[in-house]
Amino acid sequence: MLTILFDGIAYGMLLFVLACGLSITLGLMNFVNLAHGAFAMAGGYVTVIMMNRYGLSFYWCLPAAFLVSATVGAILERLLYRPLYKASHLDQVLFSIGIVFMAIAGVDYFMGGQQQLINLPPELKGRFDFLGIGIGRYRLFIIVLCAFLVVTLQLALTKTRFGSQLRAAVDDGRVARGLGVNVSLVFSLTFALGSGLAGLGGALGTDLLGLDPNFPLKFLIYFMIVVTVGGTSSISGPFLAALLLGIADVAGKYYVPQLGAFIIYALMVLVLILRPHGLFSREGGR
Amino acid sequence: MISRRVFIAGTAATTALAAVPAMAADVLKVGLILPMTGPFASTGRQVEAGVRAYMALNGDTVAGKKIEIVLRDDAGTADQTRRLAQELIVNDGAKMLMGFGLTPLALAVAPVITQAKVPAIITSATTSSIVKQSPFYARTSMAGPQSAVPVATWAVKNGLKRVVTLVSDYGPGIDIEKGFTDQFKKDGGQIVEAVRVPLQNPDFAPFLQRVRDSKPDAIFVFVPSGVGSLFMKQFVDRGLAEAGIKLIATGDVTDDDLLNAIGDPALGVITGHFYSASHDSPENKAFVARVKKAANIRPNFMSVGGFDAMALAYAALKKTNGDTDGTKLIEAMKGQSWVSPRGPITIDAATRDIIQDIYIREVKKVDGELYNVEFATFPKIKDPNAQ
Amino acid sequence: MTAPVETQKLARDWISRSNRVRLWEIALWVIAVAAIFLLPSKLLILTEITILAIFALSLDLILGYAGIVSLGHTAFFGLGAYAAGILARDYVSEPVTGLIFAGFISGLFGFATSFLVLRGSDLTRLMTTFGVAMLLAEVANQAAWLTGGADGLSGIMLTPILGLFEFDLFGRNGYVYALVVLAVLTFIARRLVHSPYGLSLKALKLNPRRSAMIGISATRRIVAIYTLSAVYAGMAGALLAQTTSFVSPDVLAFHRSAEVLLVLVIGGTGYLYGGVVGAIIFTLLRDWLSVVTPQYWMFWIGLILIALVLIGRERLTRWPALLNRKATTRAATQLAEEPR
Amino acid sequence: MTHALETRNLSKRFGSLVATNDVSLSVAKGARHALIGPNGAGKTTLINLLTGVLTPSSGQILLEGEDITATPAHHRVGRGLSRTFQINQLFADFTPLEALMLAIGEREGQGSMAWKPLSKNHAIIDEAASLLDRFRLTDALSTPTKLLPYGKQRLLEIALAIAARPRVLLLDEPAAGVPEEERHEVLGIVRALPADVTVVLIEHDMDLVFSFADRISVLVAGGLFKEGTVEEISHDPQVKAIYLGEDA
Repeated sequence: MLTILFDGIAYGMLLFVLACGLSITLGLMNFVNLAHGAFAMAGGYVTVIMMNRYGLSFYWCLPAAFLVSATVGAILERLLYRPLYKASHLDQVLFSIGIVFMAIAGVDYFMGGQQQLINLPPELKGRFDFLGIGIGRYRLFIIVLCAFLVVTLQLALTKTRFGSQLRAAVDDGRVARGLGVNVSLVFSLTFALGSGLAGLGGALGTDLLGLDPNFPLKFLIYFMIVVTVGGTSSISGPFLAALLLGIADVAGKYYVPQLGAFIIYALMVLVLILRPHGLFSREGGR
Repeated sequence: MISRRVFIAGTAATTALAAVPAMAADVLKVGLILPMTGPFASTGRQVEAGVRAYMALNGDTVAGKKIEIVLRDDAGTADQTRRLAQELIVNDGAKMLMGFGLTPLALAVAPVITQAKVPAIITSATTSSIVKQSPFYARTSMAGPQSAVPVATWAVKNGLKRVVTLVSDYGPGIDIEKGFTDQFKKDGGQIVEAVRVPLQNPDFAPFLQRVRDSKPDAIFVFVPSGVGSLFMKQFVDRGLAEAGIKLIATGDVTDDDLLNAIGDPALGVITGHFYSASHDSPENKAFVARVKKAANIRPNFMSVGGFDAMALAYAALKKTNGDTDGTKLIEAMKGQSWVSPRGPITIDAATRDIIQDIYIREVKKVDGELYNVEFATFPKIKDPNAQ
Repeated sequence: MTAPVETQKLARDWISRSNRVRLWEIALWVIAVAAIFLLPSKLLILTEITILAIFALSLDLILGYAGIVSLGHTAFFGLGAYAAGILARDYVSEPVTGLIFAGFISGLFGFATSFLVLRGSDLTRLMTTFGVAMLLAEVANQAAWLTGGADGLSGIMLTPILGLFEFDLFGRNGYVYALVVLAVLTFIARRLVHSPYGLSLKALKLNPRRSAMIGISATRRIVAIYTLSAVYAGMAGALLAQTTSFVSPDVLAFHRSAEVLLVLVIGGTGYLYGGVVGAIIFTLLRDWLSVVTPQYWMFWIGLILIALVLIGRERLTRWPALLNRKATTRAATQLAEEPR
Repeated sequence: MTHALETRNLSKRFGSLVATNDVSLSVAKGARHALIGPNGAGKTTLINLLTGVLTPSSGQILLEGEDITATPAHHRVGRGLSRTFQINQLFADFTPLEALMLAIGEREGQGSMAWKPLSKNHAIIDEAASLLDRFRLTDALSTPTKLLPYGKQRLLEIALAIAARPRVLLLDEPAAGVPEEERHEVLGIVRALPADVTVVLIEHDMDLVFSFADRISVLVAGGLFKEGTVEEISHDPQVKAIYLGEDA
């Protein structure tokens, strides 16, 4: 029972790291980026290549995944995304689906279509019992790492100058611009940060979620749930949504395996009907 | 999964134009429909390699007919499979069809071949009910829970009395769950719990936790091969082996194609299946060598399905003496027996389904590579669901 | 207050001209019919195009005319396919009955879910439609006793259409059947969009604020068109189920929703034939690409999508406007920004 | 006597910001009533409350004596309340003819007729034609709105409001942004509105206000500051100080 809770938290944390970038781009730039999963996939494949081809340590792969995805994100933002901030949502959807298609086919071309497997370092394998709770070492690692990330993010958003600029830009871009904030730079950095986090999530998730070229689509629904349920106006909203989703998903599979995914979708539609702006968003949010 | 439904209708156009004069008596076209792209692309590659290997080893001419393979990709989408089958028959004049990577793909084609009276050989899909859908179906892969039944018998004999089953929730999975459960109970075993997981499921953790909490002697698993490797990892990670729970499975989990990628965690896993690349016979050695050379992959059970489909096609043509009439061909296929790379097999004259030996294997390291090493044989297993 | 007769005449003329059947429309139908005789070996792929065109037409009704973005339109397509399939398997095997039944069931579902797209932003609409489609896919997967689950619905045996025309192996009757359905549905849609109701839909899309200020009640109009769109999509699904006598769970998969969106966008929204044009271009393009780069055609489709968006959909899909005399002026220059 | 339009203690708050503060306003039937005030005085917010674009935080709105506070925007149109927008709210792709046919059709309750082609609707076409003539839009009949010069767009904006045959018409700065050479056309139309239509005018152009209105209300900081005849307001020193002086 507590083991399930533990697993659910680990899963939820992972989902949060994967999805929070999406939530930021959506809230900040009002951009529906369905290609978010492609950045996560990039991180995953960076890990696979580094570990399996060059035999590098898993721990080095994580920052590398972050950096590569962030760089790719920053470049794409400058070149392709920027002209579309003002475009209609339909255009954004089409555009990001296009990116997803290209990413899938491209990865398929270079890496092949099969499941990618990595071997975690031995100290992260296996599990131990703690007060009767079975704790997977790798899951514990994920929880600790993600918790650290969440705290850092929260602090960065509330305490740093960049954070306050970001929040100002989210609240009202025009006003922020008027106050001398370089909104365009904030956008770029944020997009890169979001993509990087997704890449990190992808790297962390390779072992847990599996990795193949269809990754961006397979997990799109989960990302979108996190964002729509959590709202886009804060970090804590998506975080709670991700945790809830993770726990609900794991518990659902444990207790009613037959209904599996059904519960998740039904919950999402229900939330959207009752609270179109997300479960945790402030009243009258975007 | 997205629309990777590649269908090579453009090729269809060119070949269709060329086909009209080429319908000369000495060429016989065999339509091969496989998922060459999409999540099931590895199935397609394996089957194709098997088919090509047979032709490379046995020549491309039989009973005065030059065999020409027309390969089409359905990307695993049923309406594409159906359309391609119809086009192959109508436009290309194919006299035989082969392939069908998944159950729905095979089911979608049944009405077409019945209407057109063209025999079709199933190289991959395993659900029991498929061959009943059309009198023109024959099968060289596996019939329903064939591979699971001997595992049940073996398990009880080796003291694994309390077992949890975990299968993917789709046709073959349900077939296998039933086949295993029936036999296992008959032999005096007890099914503690039966878990079905969604076909495309990323996270086995909760299911495995559920298994762990019910403390069985062993867990019996059937999941498709790609997912199987992911399953293996999580099985080890969750410490089920340490908790004294043995893993027994059908051969899909320790697919020859992926076994080395799974790595050492797979060592010692006991599976039952109809084919192992390490099967010790001259037929198999030639087959494995040929596929490795031509396609640079280790052949797996899909590949041998393709190989034997060609073998069956050749045998039927020999028997009809080159007559390509569909009804005669399917008649000729009934009751055929030969020694395949997997061992001796027979096409059941009554059901047109395959009768074959099932081997119990253990994953071992041979010359630095992992192999399913066969150590027990259950001869002449029929589809238990067909009886 | 009476206007001078000239203005009246001018207005009447202009309205009937904008409503007139155009030459390229006629040409399109002539070609479609001629294909039965000219391309006997391509009838199966033509049937596929026709079905895709109906599906895209149904999306055009809500996207092109009412401005509702949907990422889950395949919910209705799949529902229609299953409805027709199950009816044919268990009860009535006559296709036209199945077609109408499927339209009815899908329409019912469309009516019920239309209330979900009334409120909220584009994003909420995208997510609710997406969610509804996923939910339905999950139901189809779980309810194996009814739908065949992941194995698909098989054992559909159809009797001849109206008891007269049997589905032949060459797909000829299947194509004619699909084409007739497309023609009827296009006719109805055409009539609709040139009615006061159609005008009010376009108004709602162009400017919902002003629409409210001339007294248009958005709710009813949107519910009605969404329901009709669902009926259309359901019929397209039914056609697929009937011409292939099989329903795979794939009919509810996300890629179908994305695909139909893509088809419509390629063909252009808001003039009814976008679906037909898009279906032809898309299918041929996909065929061609899959020959050139068998495994990786998706890459090029993605590239085309991106190019389409970056260059501007409107600019690329304005060709039908150029065919209309009405809009040649529009294409000339874009003086004013959209007043929003 | 019932007023054409009346508000009772109408207030609208956005968070801590009070955009409309306890406004009680009466407009007599057939009146030419102007609403003036400095920028940010809440004039447009008041119009939005009256027409149902916004929901008031408190207070009542009465149209010809009937409470319409909770009536949805599109139903208020049916009851005879129509408006123009400060920034054009037009249908970019429609021609003026289509836009007017739409408005007339909706007024006649034909908007949900899905089977009768527009071209068969001669009564509506003819009425639209006469409106086009009246608003000097005949030449622009078949030009998509977004290609029309701004002055023409402004005329169409007013024509659309008139097409609903309102008994009360709210004009939100009808001449705003219209180039000088097209201005007289717009003003001419406004002055020529039928006498039985009650008109509430928001305007910065004092010449227009003084020549057009018979009563003037001055809004300051969301509240009603002063109300009176043209004579009274134009000579009120406070109004001059607050508003006219600032604007001059």
